[in-house]
Amino acid sequence: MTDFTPTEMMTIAAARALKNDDVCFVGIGAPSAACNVARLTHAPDITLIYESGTIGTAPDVLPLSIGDGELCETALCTVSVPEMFRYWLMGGRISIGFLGAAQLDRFGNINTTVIGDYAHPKVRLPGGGGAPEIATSCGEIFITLKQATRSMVDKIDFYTSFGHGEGGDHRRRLGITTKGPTLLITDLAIWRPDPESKEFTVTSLHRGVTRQQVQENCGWPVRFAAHVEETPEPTELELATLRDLQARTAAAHEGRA
Amino acid sequence: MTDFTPTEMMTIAAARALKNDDVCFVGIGAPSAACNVARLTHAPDITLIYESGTIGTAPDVLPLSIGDGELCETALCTVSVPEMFRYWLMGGRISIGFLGAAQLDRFGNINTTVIGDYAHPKVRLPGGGGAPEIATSCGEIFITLKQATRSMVDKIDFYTSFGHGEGGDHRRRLGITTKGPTLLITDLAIWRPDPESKEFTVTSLHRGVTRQQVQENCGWPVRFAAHVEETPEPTELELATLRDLQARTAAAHEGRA
Amino acid sequence: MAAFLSLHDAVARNLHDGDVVAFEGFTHLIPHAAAHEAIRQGIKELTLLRMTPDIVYDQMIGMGLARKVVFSYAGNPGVGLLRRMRDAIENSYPRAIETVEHSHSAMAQAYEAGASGLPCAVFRGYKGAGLPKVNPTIKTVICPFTGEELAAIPAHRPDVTFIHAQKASEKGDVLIEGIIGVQKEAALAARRVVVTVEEVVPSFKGLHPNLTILPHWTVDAIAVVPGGAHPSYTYGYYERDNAAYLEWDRISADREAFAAWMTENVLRVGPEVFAGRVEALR
Amino acid sequence: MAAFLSLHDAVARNLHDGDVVAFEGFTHLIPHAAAHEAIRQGIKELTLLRMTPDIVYDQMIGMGLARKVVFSYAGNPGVGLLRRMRDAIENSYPRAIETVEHSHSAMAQAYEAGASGLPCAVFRGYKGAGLPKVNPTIKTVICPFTGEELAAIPAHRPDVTFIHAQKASEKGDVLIEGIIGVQKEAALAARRVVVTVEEVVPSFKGLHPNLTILPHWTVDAIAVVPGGAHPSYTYGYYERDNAAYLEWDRISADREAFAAWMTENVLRVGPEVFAGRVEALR
Repeated sequence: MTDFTPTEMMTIAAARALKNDDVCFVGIGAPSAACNVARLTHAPDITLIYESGTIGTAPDVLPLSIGDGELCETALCTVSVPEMFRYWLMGGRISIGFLGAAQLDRFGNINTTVIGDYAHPKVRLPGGGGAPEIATSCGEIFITLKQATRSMVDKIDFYTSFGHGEGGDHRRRLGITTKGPTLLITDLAIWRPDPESKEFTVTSLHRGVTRQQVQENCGWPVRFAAHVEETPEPTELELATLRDLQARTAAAHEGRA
Repeated sequence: MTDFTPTEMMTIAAARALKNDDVCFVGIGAPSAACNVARLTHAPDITLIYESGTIGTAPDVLPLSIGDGELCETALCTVSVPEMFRYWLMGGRISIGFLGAAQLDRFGNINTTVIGDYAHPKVRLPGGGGAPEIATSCGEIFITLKQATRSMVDKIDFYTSFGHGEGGDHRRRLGITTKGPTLLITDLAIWRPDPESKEFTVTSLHRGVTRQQVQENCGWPVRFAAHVEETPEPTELELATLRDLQARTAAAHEGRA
Repeated sequence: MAAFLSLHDAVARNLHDGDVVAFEGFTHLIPHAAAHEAIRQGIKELTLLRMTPDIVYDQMIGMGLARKVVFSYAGNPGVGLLRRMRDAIENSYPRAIETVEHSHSAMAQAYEAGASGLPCAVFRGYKGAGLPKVNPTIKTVICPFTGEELAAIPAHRPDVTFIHAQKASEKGDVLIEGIIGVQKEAALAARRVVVTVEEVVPSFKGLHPNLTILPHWTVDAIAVVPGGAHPSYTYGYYERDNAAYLEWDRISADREAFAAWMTENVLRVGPEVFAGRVEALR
Repeated sequence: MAAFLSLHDAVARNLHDGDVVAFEGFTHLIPHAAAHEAIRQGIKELTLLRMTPDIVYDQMIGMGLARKVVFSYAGNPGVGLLRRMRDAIENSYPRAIETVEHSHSAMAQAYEAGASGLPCAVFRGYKGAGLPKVNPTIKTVICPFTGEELAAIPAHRPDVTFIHAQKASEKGDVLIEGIIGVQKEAALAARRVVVTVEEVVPSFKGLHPNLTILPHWTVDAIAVVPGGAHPSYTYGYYERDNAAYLEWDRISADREAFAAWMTENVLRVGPEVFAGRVEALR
């Protein structure tokens, strides 16, 4: 088995979590790579939707933006953005929403808005885009993130999107009927929320990763499941598919188109 | 000048009221004939919209329904019915709305819903369709009606669509910002609302029609303008255009397509 | 996921006594074949949603399938009244029906709200109109910014929506073209969706990207029924049978003539007859 | 009615100091040429509406045209941050700007409500999110049927909306294809509409009936600017210049580099340069 990077492991582990009949609201970056690896391996019929309005898209190259031309050219159809958010997201048609994070807390609450105070931010980040409603309208939420104490924090500076809030039944108390974050995949481990507290708990470590590494790269005291598994290594097919995809993508984006 | 029927006069007088830059929400029957005669004579650029979603349609034959295929085939574009009512009607894009009536009162309030009590009607009529919002969303409303004491009544049995209510500034008091009924064209005369009371007042009699005839075929005491004109007769072109249109239409609808 | 079924099975598996059901199609693409199948199967106590009940509901009401009708224009478009529906409302024949009446704008927006997963539609409407006085489901909300009173009605959420469309792909995606009406919204608002189509094509590759398509995962059952919209029409396939609409005025005017017509043209036949009915209209 | 004008005149006649303006296009069809013309004309004190401010507003903000920005995602799509906008927010350079921040869903629905002539958009959103705490224009209404608390925000009603489209007909009708975004809504919500197009064709006869078209009577001015979306793209004409988006990250990182780039590539040139910029992308 050839070697692989932690980021490749993260992307492939995320791809594995997707099912053939999922309808997936895809973000840019790792989510986009994971969704397309899934489509090119075990989930050929997965429906990928980008918030630009492209439904059932199958890009040969990963888009740089969520609105690249190839998304439309390969989609079953392309709808207006108001329709995308009204009929498809708010309408409850999406089974899986993928989110990344600048800051994440143990309950899956995400900040991509500001570092520091909102009115006088230390760093003004891009903001939520579709995330506030993706987080509450999709059947469940998968989060991918490279671990760092800077990004996995005890308290996020801004609630860009709501995960499990303070944990427990906080979603239900707000009248939110969807599951919220059910999976966190980092470059080191796979995490799932505790059934009761909803705090993310490590359920699987990637090959060669120690509990100490996970803790050193997380800003809160990490909880580990009673039985922690080892994440199966990427297969030849998974790795080849991801690397081919990324090679095609790099070639396409660096040259002028 | 060849002779003409009162209904032909009514349709042609209605056609004359339409301008080349009007955007007209068209109903079936006399309004549809009038709008298309206008388009085929003095208003070639008029935009005709049917509530089926066809925008800028130019049928060669009058549709039997508001959704006949030719409306779509000759339209600039065809939108969904929710879009038609949201962006185009509610959005205030329509300058003229054409309405017919089963019952009409002197203030342009219309009933096409029931004769008798709503819960236990003597006659259950089709109802409003688009009329309730056409009457309040279009810039102004034109009404065409064949006069009869049965249809031009002192009090309508049901307010299917709102005209000037009890008259005066009743529309403004309800927060309605559009003009409402500004023209009533019957087979006998042309009526316009009094500037103050908003009661329909005869401003022009069709050729050979007497004031007595107008009164005998109206269920309320008719008011006549200080100066009542005679409606100019249909021109050769107007009459020929209308009759050709109706001949083509009859041929198309009687045979199976 | 879309299953390709016979019309009999598509209806039997998805439409049940007491359901709230929409057979939509705005003049164009009215799913008559599916309605006839429902009549043959004798489904009862239905709540029928449809902007224009049209001949399709005149027949279902006349055959006693409906307990309630939610509508906005109960006419035979361009012809006149719906005589079976009138008979039910005016004389409770063959049974009394409850009616909930809206405007077209309200009905269209109630489907749109249903498709959007919202509990209600909020819009500017009904000002000065009589319907709010006789329809208790018409309420108001106040705009928190301008203080304007806006109309609000419950979103439509049918148990099942039936539509007719031009094409399905082999995967079960559905294409609707021409006067698209409220079908996309009526389908996305429903718990179950049944579509009759003129034909099945291998795929929709190469079509314009912005057409009206229902992905296969939004559709429950597809039945191929050429001519299945007759006497309504299918843009690109056959024209509206306007003569049949005119003729319906006569048939529906008499209870016995209606019963005889339904027996001969609905109860004693199957969906295969529709192809023949549109032959002269292609 | 649509007037065919030079881009200079289309902007000069329709965009004024202090206007609320939307330059829309969701990644696709971003009207860069029109924005550059506004920069050359030195229009001031603008309130800029746009879901994704993107490079187009990074440039306008960096050149000091904006007093306020209403937005939902202030990133360089797929690349990173908008450094000129950040500099304005974090350091008030070149001037302080007011920001009003929404979610994509809210922004899209605010345009949709504006196109529908409504005072506000009502939707299910912002549950548990932080934005309602920092954006006082996010309020709530209660569904009169279920009691659910729904989000409400004011409808967008720009003084003027700028969009780029593939084609205009000689009458001035405008066709938008591919990723259509919110352009139809942004245009119909606005008091004035200015469209740059790749080309003018005699008419739209023979097109599919259900395409996204703005009739000529909804458009105020049309300017023909081939390549006018660059570095965004025009479906069917040229591809997105992803390299330029990557390069912008470097240019915009430095105030002097930005100023020099704008002088050379915007202030000292005219709309005719856009055709050349997309040559290699066709």
